[in-house]
Amino acid sequence: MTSRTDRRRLALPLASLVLLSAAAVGAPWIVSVPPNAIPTDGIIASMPPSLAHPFGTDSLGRDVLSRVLHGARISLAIALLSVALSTSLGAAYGAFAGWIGGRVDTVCMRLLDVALSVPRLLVLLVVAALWGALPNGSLVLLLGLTGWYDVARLVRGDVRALREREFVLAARATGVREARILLRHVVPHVWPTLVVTATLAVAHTIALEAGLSFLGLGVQPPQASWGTILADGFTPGGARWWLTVFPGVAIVTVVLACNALGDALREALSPRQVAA
Amino acid sequence: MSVSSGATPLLEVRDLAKHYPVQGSWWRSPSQFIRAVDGVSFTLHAGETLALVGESGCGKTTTGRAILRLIEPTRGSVRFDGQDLLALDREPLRRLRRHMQIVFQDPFGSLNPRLTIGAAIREGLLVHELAQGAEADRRVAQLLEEVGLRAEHASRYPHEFSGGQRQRVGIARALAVAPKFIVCDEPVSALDVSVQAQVVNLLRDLQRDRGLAYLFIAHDLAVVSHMADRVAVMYLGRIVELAPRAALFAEPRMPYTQALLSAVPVPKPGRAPRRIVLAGDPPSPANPPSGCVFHPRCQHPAKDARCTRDVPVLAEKSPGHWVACHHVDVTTPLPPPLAPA
Amino acid sequence: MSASESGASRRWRALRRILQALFVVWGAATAAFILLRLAPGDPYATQIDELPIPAEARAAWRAERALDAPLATQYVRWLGNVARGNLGWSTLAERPVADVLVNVLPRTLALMGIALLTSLAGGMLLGAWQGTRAGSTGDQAVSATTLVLYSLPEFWLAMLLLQLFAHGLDWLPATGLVSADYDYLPFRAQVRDRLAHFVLPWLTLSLLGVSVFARFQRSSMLEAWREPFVRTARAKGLAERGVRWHAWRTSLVPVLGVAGLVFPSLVSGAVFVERVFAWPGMGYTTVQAVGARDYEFVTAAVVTGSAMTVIGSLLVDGLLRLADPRVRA
Amino acid sequence: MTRHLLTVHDLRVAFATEAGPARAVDGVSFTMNAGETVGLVGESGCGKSLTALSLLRLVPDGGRIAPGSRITFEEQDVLAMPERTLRALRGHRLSMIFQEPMTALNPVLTVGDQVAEVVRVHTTASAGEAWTRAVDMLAQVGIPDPAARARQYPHELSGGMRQRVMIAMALILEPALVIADEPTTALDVTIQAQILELLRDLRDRTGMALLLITHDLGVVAEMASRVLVMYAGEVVEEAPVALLFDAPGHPYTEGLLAAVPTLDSTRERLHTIPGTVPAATAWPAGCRFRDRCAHAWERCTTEPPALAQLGPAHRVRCHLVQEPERRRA
Repeated sequence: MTSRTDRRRLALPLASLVLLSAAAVGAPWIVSVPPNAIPTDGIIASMPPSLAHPFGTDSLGRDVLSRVLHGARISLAIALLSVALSTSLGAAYGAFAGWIGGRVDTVCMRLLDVALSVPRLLVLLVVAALWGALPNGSLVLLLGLTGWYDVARLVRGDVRALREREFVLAARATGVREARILLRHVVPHVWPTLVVTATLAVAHTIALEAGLSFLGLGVQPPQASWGTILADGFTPGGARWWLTVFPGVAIVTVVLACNALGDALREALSPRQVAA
Repeated sequence: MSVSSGATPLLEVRDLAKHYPVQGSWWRSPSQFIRAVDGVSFTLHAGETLALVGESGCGKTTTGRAILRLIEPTRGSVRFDGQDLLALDREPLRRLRRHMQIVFQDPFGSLNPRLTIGAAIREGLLVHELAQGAEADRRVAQLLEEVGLRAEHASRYPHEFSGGQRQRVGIARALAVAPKFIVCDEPVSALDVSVQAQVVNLLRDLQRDRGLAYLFIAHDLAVVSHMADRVAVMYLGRIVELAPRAALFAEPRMPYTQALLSAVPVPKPGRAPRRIVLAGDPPSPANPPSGCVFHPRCQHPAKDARCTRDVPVLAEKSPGHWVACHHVDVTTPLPPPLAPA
Repeated sequence: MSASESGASRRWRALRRILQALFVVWGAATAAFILLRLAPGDPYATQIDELPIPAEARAAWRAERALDAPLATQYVRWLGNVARGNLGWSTLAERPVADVLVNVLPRTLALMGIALLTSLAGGMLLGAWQGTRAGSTGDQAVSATTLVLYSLPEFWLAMLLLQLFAHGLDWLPATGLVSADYDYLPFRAQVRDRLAHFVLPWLTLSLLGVSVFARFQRSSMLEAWREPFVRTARAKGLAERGVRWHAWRTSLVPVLGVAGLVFPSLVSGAVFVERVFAWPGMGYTTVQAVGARDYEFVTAAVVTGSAMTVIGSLLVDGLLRLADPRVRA
Repeated sequence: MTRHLLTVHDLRVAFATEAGPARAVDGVSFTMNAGETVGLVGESGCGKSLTALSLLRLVPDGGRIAPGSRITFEEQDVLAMPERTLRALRGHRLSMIFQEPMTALNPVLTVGDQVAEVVRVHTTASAGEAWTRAVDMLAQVGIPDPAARARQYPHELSGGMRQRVMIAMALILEPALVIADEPTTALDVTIQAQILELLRDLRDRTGMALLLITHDLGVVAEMASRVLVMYAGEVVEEAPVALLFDAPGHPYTEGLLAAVPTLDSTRERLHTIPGTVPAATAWPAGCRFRDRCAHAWERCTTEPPALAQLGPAHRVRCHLVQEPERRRA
């Protein structure tokens, strides 16, 4: 089903994601220093990379490599869970509106217009302002609840188009029950959209969560996350490049890999490849 | 097949209509309708083929789908095998579907690209609990062979087949539930001539062997002349002429039918008929002309104010030959001489 | 088909579009109100409850703001205030929210507007160039670059540019709207100073925007390039330039469609970028307000942000109408 | 010796596919005289459209015209001429009408602009003059109220009107040769009748030569004076139209004619040609029709037949020409 070039384009991003996830999962075994350990004998200050601390230390003397790896666990977990939530929500909403059609669909879409017009970051800022520091669980919930609009729109479009396809009519004419038509003839054609948008959404959510944490509104210190490390390194003076570069590169690697993977999946799963 | 036999017809369509709203929105009821189908009536007997012909947009496809309730009709009645289809609830309708099937025009769109053709054909058997497991496999193999494919094709996907083969799969899918009646919606229009002939012959053979009734929707009059027992000509959502095949092709009465028949290019050089070339395009079904829908393009010499005012009813002008025209009794030779003003 | 009829239906369509936009803004405002009331406790608690004043004074304060009225009454009142432009009191600035907005909003609008124009222009040129030579080395290099740019978080790109151009090369000022000595500068130097401070925020947003539009323009051009009318253009004897123009003109339609959807991300981009460069626009002020628990300002920011998005997509709709005769009435 | 308007000699076009090279057009040769109407018939995939596109060097991406192919039009070598000369030819001396007027016209430009564009590319006419000529031409192809219609977009016209626009575009500079690729396939039969009448009328008025590509034998019978039948990338028969229909020489032509349903036939069953067209990547050795042919014998599997003279103007690619006794009843 996938050609050789497709597979090649999938391989690199997939490999980097697998590698990074492995590093995240294996963090406690890869680095011996705990992420929040403040040196008892050393210097409580931010130091550039050295043999002992390959990524340097932050302003409290904590090991940046350890914090980046442990931060990966949190960043990835939050992104994956919230995307799982938003994708399911969006798919359900979109499929419902698209399959029912008519006025229900129109009302659903108007509501979606409203939701889409409120910049997501502003909603997150309001919630942060009102509720203050959010535990990670609530952060997942919040990111999930504000991230499903695009999926809903795309799935609804797909489902509406599929509803008119002749093989769906043929199934209905045969006397197949609606639930079975949805499951067997519609869902398999929506999958590629879901997989692609979910992959791209992971990229977006990683960046968004890092941004929120950077603003001090996401993952709360002392917990390590890529955004909080970046915030620590961000001073008006502008020194301490290691606090900007290492977590930043980690974020960009994941986001880039997800985006590249999404692009490659879109090509590989496009109906042209299946039908022709 | 006798046209006016006294037996109860298998299918009886009365005043069927489908109007689509235009310019509607969710707080305002639509003010204008596209009259895709606007009062269509006919009957179809078991084992008979009625062809529904007309040009694109005349409502023939909508008629076919509305009869099967793949599109909900706006009004009218459809009696199938003694039951009123439009009054049926979802579940009884679903169960009844095994007796009436459809074959689509587009052999690419009518098969789910992600299902093997075996699975597509089995689906009908499974949902109507006609066969399961090995028995279903056997039936699928049998059906594939009946439509001229091979049993081992069952495990292949639609894209592995040519257009003609896919159309055979579509026919096998429809046959799986052993229906009495099939709507053939332009089943050969997308096919090349040599393949088209194969599928036309297949449909005829199946009708003979299984006693099927066809509603054969087509725009190609030549194909229709090979398939149909009776022919209904549609224009702008209405049947304007309905007659036994021979009568319709030999002696078309309605001016539109005459023009339609004369427009078909004949593959015999130097023997082209004297052609009636209609002016302009068919009007929009959102805004059909008053009176006879054909009057703006009509070439009939006796065309008069009545044509623009009164809707002509489809009336039986000679046994079995129904025409919707005010002036059909004024016999006109083909083509009509244009009277000097 | 008559001209007057289509004119009337066109006007009706435009009116309907504007009504829809109003509905959307109303929806956003309602959502903001609900969020504000959903918050744990009384959002005004910190403002008033910790003040060493008598309980009656507190009650009077609340009554004055109708905070003791039923929720529905509060909602109607609040909506009325919003409609009249009374967006509340900013505790951070100690001024009406509307006053603060009048100051900071134009800056952000200018930043977003100019960045959007550069993004569109740059992205369209780049993408159109790529679309006609898909698969070439040049196309692959540009695609790789735009993919990387597209994957950079706004704040991180801003930090890199800050580090490079301000701290490293010292070409441009690092932060703020103007330099400290702005008031003492001659007029031309003032203009130059303002522009110098504008460059980095603009550059950050534009680089990201170019990558977004280049990617869409490329695929849209690629699609148009395969359309039969491109072959017709060649068959007419057009030179490649003319053929490319045909394809580009058609490829604009989907790209403009996308432009209508980027406003929310443009808003969040502005928030991050203003924060990094401490450039006191709407975004920077909102972040400050969040830190200071300035509820009414943050709520107003949501309503304003939504209104900006809605107005932006209305404008894009207008452009789309110009570009695509098929969506015209 | 008369000078031909068009000479095609040993035209070969191949596509690279995953299954190897597809020899879609494989050694096509024919000539056309000024003012002549030639029909090129065959079923889908036989290479007839590709042959037509090759005449204008418009072979789609991935396809290549093989060296050794020669196309001479008005005594110029089309395949060897520089782009500039070729462009001057396209749409001016040699033009094309495409099948699907909806996609072959640019959806975002007015039809008047698209017709006028031809004039502006090939002549020194001003924009105003070109527009006037375009409107005039639209009137000539039977478009009512052409001045108003010229300002409309393709989607506002019916299929028949769109095809008239295509014809206006192709004929406005009175080319010596017009290639019409399935010009009526997308149209209803009554509209087809209008378009065929228009083409006949314009041909008689301007004296242009017409290469009519179609799968509809009825259309060929009505329009052409000479017919080329293609099968599997080759011309298998060439004959004056009356002769072809009365006494087809190739079993494929014979089968095709028998398979066409007609209005007056009373046959129960249609004649069919068994099997399907082989894939262009794997043409059978010997005669490409042999697997579907009722007359085939050993020679047909080993030796590819040449296009042999059967009568004065009748050429057939079949071994039966030499061994007519092999023909089965």
